[in-house]
Amino acid sequence: MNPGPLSYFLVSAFGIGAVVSGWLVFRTDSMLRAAYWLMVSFVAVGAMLIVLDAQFLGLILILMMSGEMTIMAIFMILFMMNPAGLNPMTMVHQHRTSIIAGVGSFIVLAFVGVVAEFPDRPVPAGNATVALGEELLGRSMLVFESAGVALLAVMIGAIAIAAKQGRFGDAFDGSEEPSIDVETGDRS
Amino acid sequence: MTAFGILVQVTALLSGGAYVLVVADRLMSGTGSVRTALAYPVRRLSFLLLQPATTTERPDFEAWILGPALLMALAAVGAVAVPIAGPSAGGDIDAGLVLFGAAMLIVLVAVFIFGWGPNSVLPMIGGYRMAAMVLSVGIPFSLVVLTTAIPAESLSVGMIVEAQSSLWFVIVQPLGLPIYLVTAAAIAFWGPFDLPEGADLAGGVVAEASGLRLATWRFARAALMVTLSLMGQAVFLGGYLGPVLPGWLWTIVKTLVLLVLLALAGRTIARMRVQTFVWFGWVVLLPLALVDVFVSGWLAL
Amino acid sequence: MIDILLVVAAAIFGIGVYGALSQQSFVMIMMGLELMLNAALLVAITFWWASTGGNPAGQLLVIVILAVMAIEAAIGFALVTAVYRSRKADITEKLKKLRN
Amino acid sequence: MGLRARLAHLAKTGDVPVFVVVGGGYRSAVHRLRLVEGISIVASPRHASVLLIAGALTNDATGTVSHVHDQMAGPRVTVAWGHPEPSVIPVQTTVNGDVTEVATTIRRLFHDVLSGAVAPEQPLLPDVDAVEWRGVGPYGHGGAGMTGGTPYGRPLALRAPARDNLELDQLPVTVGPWFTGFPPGLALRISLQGDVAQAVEVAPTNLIQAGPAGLFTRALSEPTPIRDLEMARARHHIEWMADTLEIAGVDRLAVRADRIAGMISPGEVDPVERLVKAVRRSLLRLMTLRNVGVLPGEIDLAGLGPVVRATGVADDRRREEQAYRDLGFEPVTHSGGDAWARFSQRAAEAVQALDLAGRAGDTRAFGNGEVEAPDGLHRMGEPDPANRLVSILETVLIGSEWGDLVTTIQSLDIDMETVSVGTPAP
Repeated sequence: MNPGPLSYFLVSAFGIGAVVSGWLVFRTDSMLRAAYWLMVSFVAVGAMLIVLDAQFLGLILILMMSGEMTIMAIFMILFMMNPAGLNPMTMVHQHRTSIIAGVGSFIVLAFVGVVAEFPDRPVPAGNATVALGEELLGRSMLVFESAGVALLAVMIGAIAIAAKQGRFGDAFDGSEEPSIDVETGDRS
Repeated sequence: MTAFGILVQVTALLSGGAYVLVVADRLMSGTGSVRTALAYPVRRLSFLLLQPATTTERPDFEAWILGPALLMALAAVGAVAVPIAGPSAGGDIDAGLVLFGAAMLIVLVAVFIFGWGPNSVLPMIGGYRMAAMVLSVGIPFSLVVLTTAIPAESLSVGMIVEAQSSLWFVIVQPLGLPIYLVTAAAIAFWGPFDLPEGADLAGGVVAEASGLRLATWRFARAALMVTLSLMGQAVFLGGYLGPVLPGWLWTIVKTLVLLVLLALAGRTIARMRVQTFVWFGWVVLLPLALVDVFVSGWLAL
Repeated sequence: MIDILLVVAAAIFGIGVYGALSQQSFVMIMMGLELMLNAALLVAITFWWASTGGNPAGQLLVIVILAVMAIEAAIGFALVTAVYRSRKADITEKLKKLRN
Repeated sequence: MGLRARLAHLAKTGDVPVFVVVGGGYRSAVHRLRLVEGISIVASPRHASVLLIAGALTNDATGTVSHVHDQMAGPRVTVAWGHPEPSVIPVQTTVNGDVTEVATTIRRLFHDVLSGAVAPEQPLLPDVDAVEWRGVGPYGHGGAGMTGGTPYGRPLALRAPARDNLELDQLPVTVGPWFTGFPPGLALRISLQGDVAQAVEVAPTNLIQAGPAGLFTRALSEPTPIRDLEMARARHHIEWMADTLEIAGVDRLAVRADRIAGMISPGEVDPVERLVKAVRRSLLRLMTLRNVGVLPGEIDLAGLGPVVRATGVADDRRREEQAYRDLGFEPVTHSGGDAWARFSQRAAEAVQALDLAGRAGDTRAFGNGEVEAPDGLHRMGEPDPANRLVSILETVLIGSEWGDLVTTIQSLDIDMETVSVGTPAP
């Protein structure tokens, strides 16, 4: 299959959108904005999936992320130190190492992606969603079911970990205040 | 149909439906005559357009502006998935049902950022309440909508309507429509589930909004109700199928029936508490929706 | 086309790596991880689309990645809650000693 | 005609959005104003064009009323109704007449301000931050010491355990005194975690100037016809029901209750009973009121009228009045002590009051320094029951979700007219 110019344009546009919004996640100081920039990044990738004929997966990704990112935002409001919204917050460490690691992994992966030759066997015309459905409930049923069971186990496990009364008794027994004073420690 | 044609069609449908909804809601509020109710939307809109926008102390302006715009866009995207006039009349998307579901769940984001935007406590609580509500009913909502795809063997709304030519899914899946209507009212934060805009929050997410911002938000919410009714009639009441009248007219009639039903429920039932609602979503609606899925799946085998 | 897609995926992955390493807040670290998974997802679909002749197992892989994302989020938040409950810590610096 | 003029022409025939600041002696009058067609009483000043100051306020109210005034989106005008000169903030017009007159005035001013005949009012207060801004940049990013101290010019939120002992930030806010979910004049300082109130403190306020002595106050010193007393009681309870229904989101029934309150006559219990049936059909109990606002057992409720009778205790001063005994009076009680019990209690008392008023003839009662008013036992020279209700708020509201908090306060029927908490705010 030969993608038309429209596909090129859409993929490039959404691609730039996904990268820029992904970058903005770590550039904003608002917890709400960080969570929703991440969602925008996911939505852009979802749109790219739709352009690449994986309609169902793209939409499912968008559907999932809207809920998950709101939960993210609420957790950030819960656990970050100032819930009042747009308050200042620059909290980074080992900044230089991180930048090097990020740029390095980008260069390596992009290099591999551009240089390496991949077989040219495009998706045949037809309904990819139907094919996926038949795969899920046919040959790969075990994988699909395992994912379901894993999710169930995680649900139970997550509640057990987060609940006050844990497996080893009350979460407060044996706990101590952190020893490092983050207010004065300048380690970035 | 061209993209422009679809745009015109959706705009007309959403505006007309929103007008009917506002008039019906006004009529059921217990004050005023039919005459004033009919003129109410126009007069109200004129007033809001004259009202200057207010601001609060250090709001998140982008979020506050984006909220209403996003809500409106989501209503339109959801409406695009539904074929209006007939099988060949365009507007039919391969995985339309999933598109609709995704759009409706992002409503949460629109309401949350709209409540967050003004940097004020009552709207913020409104946004939190919306999160609690949608996370509780999101799963039953998606389940009952997607269950209609089982007998139709397709995720396209057009195919689902076609599959109802012998019998509407409201009869095949008796649990479907009631659960759908309840969850739809919650997603449009309407009726007994208008928690994010409750009187106990002095308007909640709209407590700080005025002028054009309020007008856009009100219109977007009414349009969202129209979209939800439109999808409800398509997947449960046979959409454009019907004798004598043309298909598009059937669509409109059935949409208005659901719309008025929701408006009536909104005015006659008291607002639910948040805690009760969360319990209701997880303990009542979710198991019922699962029963709906299992029974439909079993029947389809 | 495939070049564009892979470069985009690499860029998203790089940003994810940067975020996961540089952030102090647990929730922000999780955002970095999510971005990396986002890139993986895009790569999987790219190869499925371009190089597998439409083998549905490629789409299946994406479903598995989605499940992994959900699991990561659930376990991550549960651990954040548990750690916060016992140590009042919400950033990594407060957790230098993992044992009491 | 320009677009603006055209819009103004359309808008001025529509409803007038009015925000009401209710002062002493005018709660009942505002209920009647709500029934006037073309007047729409709104919950947020942002939505209003007309600010109506109904009844008397003390001079302490100037600050808060000015805030409300400036929050209005405009074009705005202020009307005083039965509010003595000089008023707390500058007003356009003062009306001393009845509901029709004030409604006409409001409509006329709304017309004039939209068409430009009257200049819209300017803000009363300077537009400055309540606390000095000390952040860097538009959102205060990048200032130093951001993990402690007072960025944003305000202290960082304090942590406190939430319901399951997770220590989370608290957001301290002051809500009131003109928040429509609370009784007029009541301001609360609330520490919020999400939408849950972790700590509640009644802010010192003394904003409402008591109106002329009401019927029940006069009954303390002189014997009063039972018919008048019971009619007043029924009207009070029905208007309270209207407020509750409005907050619960069933405006339709709230309007109906207001209508009934305006046309009750002795002995005619039918409309009220039908209203109660309609309320039952609205699922009010199931949806909103059940198990909300149950008062802890250690609080002494004696003398708190319907609040104590809703817990099953037949505590009623009327039992000791010979005139009432002759009418075969026996207090109604309900069990449960939650908001629904209080609703049923007041509904039943309204019906009972109408019945008593129908049979009372010209008999008189009270006049000996004690009287059973709608909100409880009033004693000569002692503070009203509302003072005690306000003092228990800080205990009963802790841990409530926001909606439950509002429902609980409403279910206690607090009238701030005779309450003064602490020293007035400077």
